Amino acid sequence: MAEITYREALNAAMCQEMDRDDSVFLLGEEVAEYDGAYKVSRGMLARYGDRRVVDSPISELGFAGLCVGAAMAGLRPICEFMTFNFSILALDQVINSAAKMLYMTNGQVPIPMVFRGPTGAALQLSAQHSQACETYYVHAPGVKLVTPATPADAKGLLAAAIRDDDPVAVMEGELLYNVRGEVPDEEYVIPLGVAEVKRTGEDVSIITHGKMVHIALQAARALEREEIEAEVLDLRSLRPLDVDAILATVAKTNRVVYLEEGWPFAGVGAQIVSLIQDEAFDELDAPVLRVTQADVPMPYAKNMEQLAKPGVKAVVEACRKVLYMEVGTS
Amino acid sequence: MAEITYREALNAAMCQEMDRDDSVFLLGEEVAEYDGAYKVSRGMLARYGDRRVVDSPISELGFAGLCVGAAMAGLRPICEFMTFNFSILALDQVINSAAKMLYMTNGQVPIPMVFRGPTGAALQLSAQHSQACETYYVHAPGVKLVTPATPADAKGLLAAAIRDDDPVAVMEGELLYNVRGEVPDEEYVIPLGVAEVKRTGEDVSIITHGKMVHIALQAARALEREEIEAEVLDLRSLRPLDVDAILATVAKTNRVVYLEEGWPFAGVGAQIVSLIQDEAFDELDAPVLRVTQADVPMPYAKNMEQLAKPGVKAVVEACRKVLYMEVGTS
Amino acid sequence: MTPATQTAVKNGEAPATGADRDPVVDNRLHGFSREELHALLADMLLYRRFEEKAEEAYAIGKIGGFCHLHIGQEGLAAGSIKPLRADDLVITAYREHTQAIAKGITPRAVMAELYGRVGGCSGGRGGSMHLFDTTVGFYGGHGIVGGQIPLGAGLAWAIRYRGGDQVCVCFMGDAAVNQGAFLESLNMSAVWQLPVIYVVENNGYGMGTAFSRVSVTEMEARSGAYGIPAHTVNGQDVLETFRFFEGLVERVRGGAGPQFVNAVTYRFRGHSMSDPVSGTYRSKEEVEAHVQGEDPITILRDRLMGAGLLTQEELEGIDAGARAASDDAAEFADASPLPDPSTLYDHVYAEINPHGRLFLDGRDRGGAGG
Amino acid sequence: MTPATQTAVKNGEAPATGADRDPVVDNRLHGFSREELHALLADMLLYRRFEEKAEEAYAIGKIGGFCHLHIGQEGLAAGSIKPLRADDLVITAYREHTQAIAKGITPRAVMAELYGRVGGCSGGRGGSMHLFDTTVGFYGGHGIVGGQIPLGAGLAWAIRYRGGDQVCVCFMGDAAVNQGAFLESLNMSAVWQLPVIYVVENNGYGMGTAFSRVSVTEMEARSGAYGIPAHTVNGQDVLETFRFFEGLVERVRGGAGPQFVNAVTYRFRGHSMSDPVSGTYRSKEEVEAHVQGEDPITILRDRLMGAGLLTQEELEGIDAGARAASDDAAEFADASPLPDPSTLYDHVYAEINPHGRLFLDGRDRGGAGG
Ligand SMILES: Cc1ncc(C[n+]2csc(CCOP(=O)(O)OP(=O)(O)O)c2C)c(N)n1
Ligand SMILES: Cc1ncc(C[n+]2csc(CCOP(=O)(O)OP(=O)(O)O)c2C)c(N)n1
Ligand SMILES: [Mg+2]
Ligand SMILES: [Mg+2]
Repeated sequence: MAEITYREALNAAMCQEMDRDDSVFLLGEEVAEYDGAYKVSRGMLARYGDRRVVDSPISELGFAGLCVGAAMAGLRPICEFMTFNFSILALDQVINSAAKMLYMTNGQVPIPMVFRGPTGAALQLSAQHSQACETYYVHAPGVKLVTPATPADAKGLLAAAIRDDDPVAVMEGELLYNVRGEVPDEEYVIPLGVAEVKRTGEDVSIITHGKMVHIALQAARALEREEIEAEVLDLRSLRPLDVDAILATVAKTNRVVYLEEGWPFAGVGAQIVSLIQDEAFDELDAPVLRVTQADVPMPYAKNMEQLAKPGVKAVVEACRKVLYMEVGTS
Repeated sequence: MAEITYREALNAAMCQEMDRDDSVFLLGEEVAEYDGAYKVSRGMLARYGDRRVVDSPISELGFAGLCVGAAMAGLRPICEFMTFNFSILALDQVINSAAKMLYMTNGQVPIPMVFRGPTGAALQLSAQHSQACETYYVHAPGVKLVTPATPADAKGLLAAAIRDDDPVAVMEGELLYNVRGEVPDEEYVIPLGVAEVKRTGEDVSIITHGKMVHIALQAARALEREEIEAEVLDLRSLRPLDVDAILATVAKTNRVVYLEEGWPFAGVGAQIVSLIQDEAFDELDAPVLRVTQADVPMPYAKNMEQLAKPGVKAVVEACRKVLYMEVGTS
Repeated sequence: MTPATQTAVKNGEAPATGADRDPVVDNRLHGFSREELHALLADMLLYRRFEEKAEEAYAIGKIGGFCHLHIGQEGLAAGSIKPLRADDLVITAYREHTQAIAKGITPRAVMAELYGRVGGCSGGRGGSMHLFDTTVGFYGGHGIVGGQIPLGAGLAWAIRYRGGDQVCVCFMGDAAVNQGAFLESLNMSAVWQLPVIYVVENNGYGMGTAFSRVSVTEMEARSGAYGIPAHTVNGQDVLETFRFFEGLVERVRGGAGPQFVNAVTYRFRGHSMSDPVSGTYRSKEEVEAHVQGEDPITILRDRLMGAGLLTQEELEGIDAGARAASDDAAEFADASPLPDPSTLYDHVYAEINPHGRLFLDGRDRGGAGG
Repeated sequence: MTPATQTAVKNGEAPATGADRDPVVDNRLHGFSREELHALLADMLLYRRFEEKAEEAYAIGKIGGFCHLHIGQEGLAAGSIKPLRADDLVITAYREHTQAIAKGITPRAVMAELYGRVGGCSGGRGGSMHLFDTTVGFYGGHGIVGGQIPLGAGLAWAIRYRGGDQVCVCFMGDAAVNQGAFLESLNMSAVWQLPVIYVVENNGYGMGTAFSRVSVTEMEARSGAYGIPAHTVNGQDVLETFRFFEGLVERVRGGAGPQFVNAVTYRFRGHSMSDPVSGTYRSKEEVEAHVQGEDPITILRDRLMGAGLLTQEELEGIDAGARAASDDAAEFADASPLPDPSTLYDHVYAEINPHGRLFLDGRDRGGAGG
């Protein structure tokens, strides 16, 4: 177990899988000669050569579709989007080709591939570069979606995604790439569909995914000072979705806040709320509250961006609210 | 008040607005010489000429973007997608240009335009041609979305959408085009954001939108035979969303079923459930249930397609369930 | 190089009739043997009769949804696909019934798919627009105009990646070249020198829109931007088309890189079943002229009869075979069961993960998955 | 045709110095007057100093996010935009600071935007990549590679629709021509003969990828597929570029239809602030050679000095003016307030409907909207 960065963990997962399976290759903008726009694929061109680590033109729809086509023929492409913002251009190939192919072909043509890259906002990248794209990938059946929050999860979930026989979107965080953490050195795979309690607590559950796990943990620490013990459940995988883990934490605390980076309308949290109220209606002592990005495009100015992003304070307030405590005093 | 078809009502709305405002034009595939793939624009080329009624190449991303650009310069384009399925190719221009433009420009560049066409499934068009696209349009702030279910609503909402200074998606239904109904002959505009109770009832509320209104009404008639009075609330507009109307029907019946054509995960219904449990938690006597398309790509075979689509029976069962009645006996 | 199905022409055989043939006629026969010529005629007649049958079945509600007939374009299906090896790959759009048969899917499996039955090549899940059989190298059947173009590049990518010598043929309609996917795919194919032949079935119209209304250039101009050679072939002449593709496929197999073919053809029916044959966007006279003068089947028939290589009796025999195969396909389809409702959720995912819920509609609530 | 800002060259005036000038030098001066030449030099020096100032401000954290400098490419900004009329339209990508200034946004408003302040041309909401001022015909500032191309076609569409005689200039980077939007937009522009000039700022690289690695053809080959004439111009020679655009804009204004310009240039800095100037994808030597030999400012300076039209003292005076304007811009930006937090929800919608809720994050819960 070494302490490495999230970026290195992703790199390790890709190398782990490329070493064991020649049908795995990496294709995307700047992934080869430039070592990746965010240096996630550092050293991979040197290690695997330009047959397997390939720089593409800026043609998101085209190269995503090319990867789907290669997967139709049985290869296992890792299609890197420099960020998922740009993948909106490629959604037709994600939804109409990757997600629907197996079904339309009656099981003849699986699409064993990965779409990966950072999602959501970094710092002051403004409206077009700061979008959390989970909803676009999770709405249509046929694509799986994982959102690693820690270096260990990054390695284990990306490896699992590459091995999975379905298209799996792996949504990372630009602001996570430098985060350090303990990661198993040996072969490491985390099964898809297993959430993780990142912190236990009795009083209230903060359910979340991806980069927001860290905000949730900060909020939990702040609540601790008020002697509120928050449980932080990191879904890790949005499809498959670990419903048992969700229901377990609801049963334990009876009070839930869903935190996500994206917008509210038809966000991931909307689905989780719908699920909880349906399957644990009587367990709830308060409505599930949601903390999301403000329902506005991301502004550039630093103060406005901070205001628009979901932050620790909003999570703390939501937790106090579901606990029917006075809000705004902390 | 004449009885006309939904198709004719849409046509009437476009003509009404094109007559009063030269900056309104219609552009899309087959809209001119062919009178529209579904004949919605019948006669409009003859009436307005090829300056204002324009056949485009099959270039969804490009012509949607061209319309956004024309709107940037102050025109009021009606951009027809032959169906919204194909608009997934254009989503980048919808989300990154149309929805975010006003904000990025600090209010300098409004995008007064309409995206319109049928959404959802017709009959046996299989996976790639049978997708309800609401979630893709409603998730990002900046775009409004209406879903007329009747000829009168089609005329009034499309006219309002054309007049609105923001981008408005008008999602129609291929299976609705031949539906007949009373439509005001005179200038007719329905304000955006006003839901309509399409049937009153005391026992349970079926909330829905678009083409599913008709399924909801059928279900209500079936329930009537069991002496259950269902209220059918047609949202008509998903953004702006008539929250007052939603809360009113919840307060009245305390039991809600949300019916929609699309998939469950991060569907419109998820958001409505989230909203109701948040704002009317204590009004609910049962969890809000959702009826959606089966969480699978649409199959072609007739029997399978029927199974996959949300139907009257499923709605009736859901209503019985929120009433804590035995299910499956009707 | 051997043809993919048993009805197809065998290449590399000497023409059956000898040196006493008229050199002009002979030239127009492109050196095919009598058997080969008969086989190509049989192929095209099968496609024609098959689709006429489908047309009938549609009219009586046995087939639903969209149904796009290839009638008039059969010369191109036979001429471009028959020269392929069984392990070569074909991918195309939604007007693909005859292409599927040409590549080796049985008429039964195609018809059953149109009927939405389990015996269909996509198990009844795909329908007319989504015919698939990877065992014969047929990769669909795609409904989004232009959507198959990057996929075709990807199939070719996989060939190159594995060091194979197959070729991928990627068909599209003339209207599809106005999709951005066309640029992106052709450019990548050129940069990576993929073994792919992009074939435009240029029937002059995308639905009701003449190509000349949505392009100021001719089709041949569209690939040069990416350095991909453009070729034009008369798709109504199956013999010319066959010989052309035979040569081109070998060149690509040998490493010539991506190619672009403008295959000129004409659609004898409406765009789909709801579109009238003529009226709005093309005149009755225009259609008639093509049906009279440019029917690929008539052209081949006349040429063979002119050369004394086909008797009326033989023709009738071949046609009877085509009709019988089509009737048989329809009977098979009709007898094939509807898909089993319990399979609704099959094949959404290839891998059902042991943890977590994949279906969010309540289906695996409490079940194994959730 | 008059230049857009007061610093710009006035056209149509006779060159200031008379017939005694060296014809070779004169030729290379393209008939500009001394005042015009000084003004162009002043423009380019302003762009350079402005961006150097921005670079400094970025280093000390006054500017955040992505910041793409145009340094090295100023000849193109001045040469292509200065010939435009005030009511002509410009739209471009994210490397647009100097283009915005060229079209008439004040350095203050641009710098304040980079600082994220209310005094910015987009109120601090847009930032470096989203500069807008429609009053001077500058339509942004777009961050999705290729995203502005259809928008530019749309601006041109609006001109044609209204029967105006303006021209739209739509800039893009060399890498953007591999986006499908390029095909779709150029094709539509050709079909509808829109008054638009597509200008590729061909600096040879898209981030770390040389154009030759993602294209087998030269840039000039990319527009012929749509019948759009291609032109190449040396963007480092501001005078040649100016005269070229002057002529081209008039032709388009006169109805010549869409045009495609391959403007050859070079980026002297990294792709954005985090990208080193040289190293991975281009050598130190390559960059040095361009900085030494192809700096548009040096080229013009030397030419003017060689022709005796500029003294060292004059140059220093002009440069001092450029520095002063840049310092002033930075001071203005620094003094400009942050956006008022209460405006966070302003300008999401132009029309707040009287009914229904537009914001679903709880914001207008119980308020007027909901
Ligand atoms: C992206 C997209 N836009 C629109 C359609 C609707 N549509 C189906 S076929 C067609 C015309 C295509 O014409 P062409 O490519 O020439 O092929 P042909 O039908 O002539 O074989 C259109 C517009 C679609 N399926 N996909
Ligand atoms: C669709 C999309 N893909 C990727 C990116 C990331 N990106 C920003 S700039 C750039 C390179 C563009 O190069 P070029 O078009 O040559 O313009 P230049 O930066 O050289 O001015 C890339 C890949 C993006 N912004 N949008
Ligand atoms: Mg066609
Ligand atoms: Mg460049």
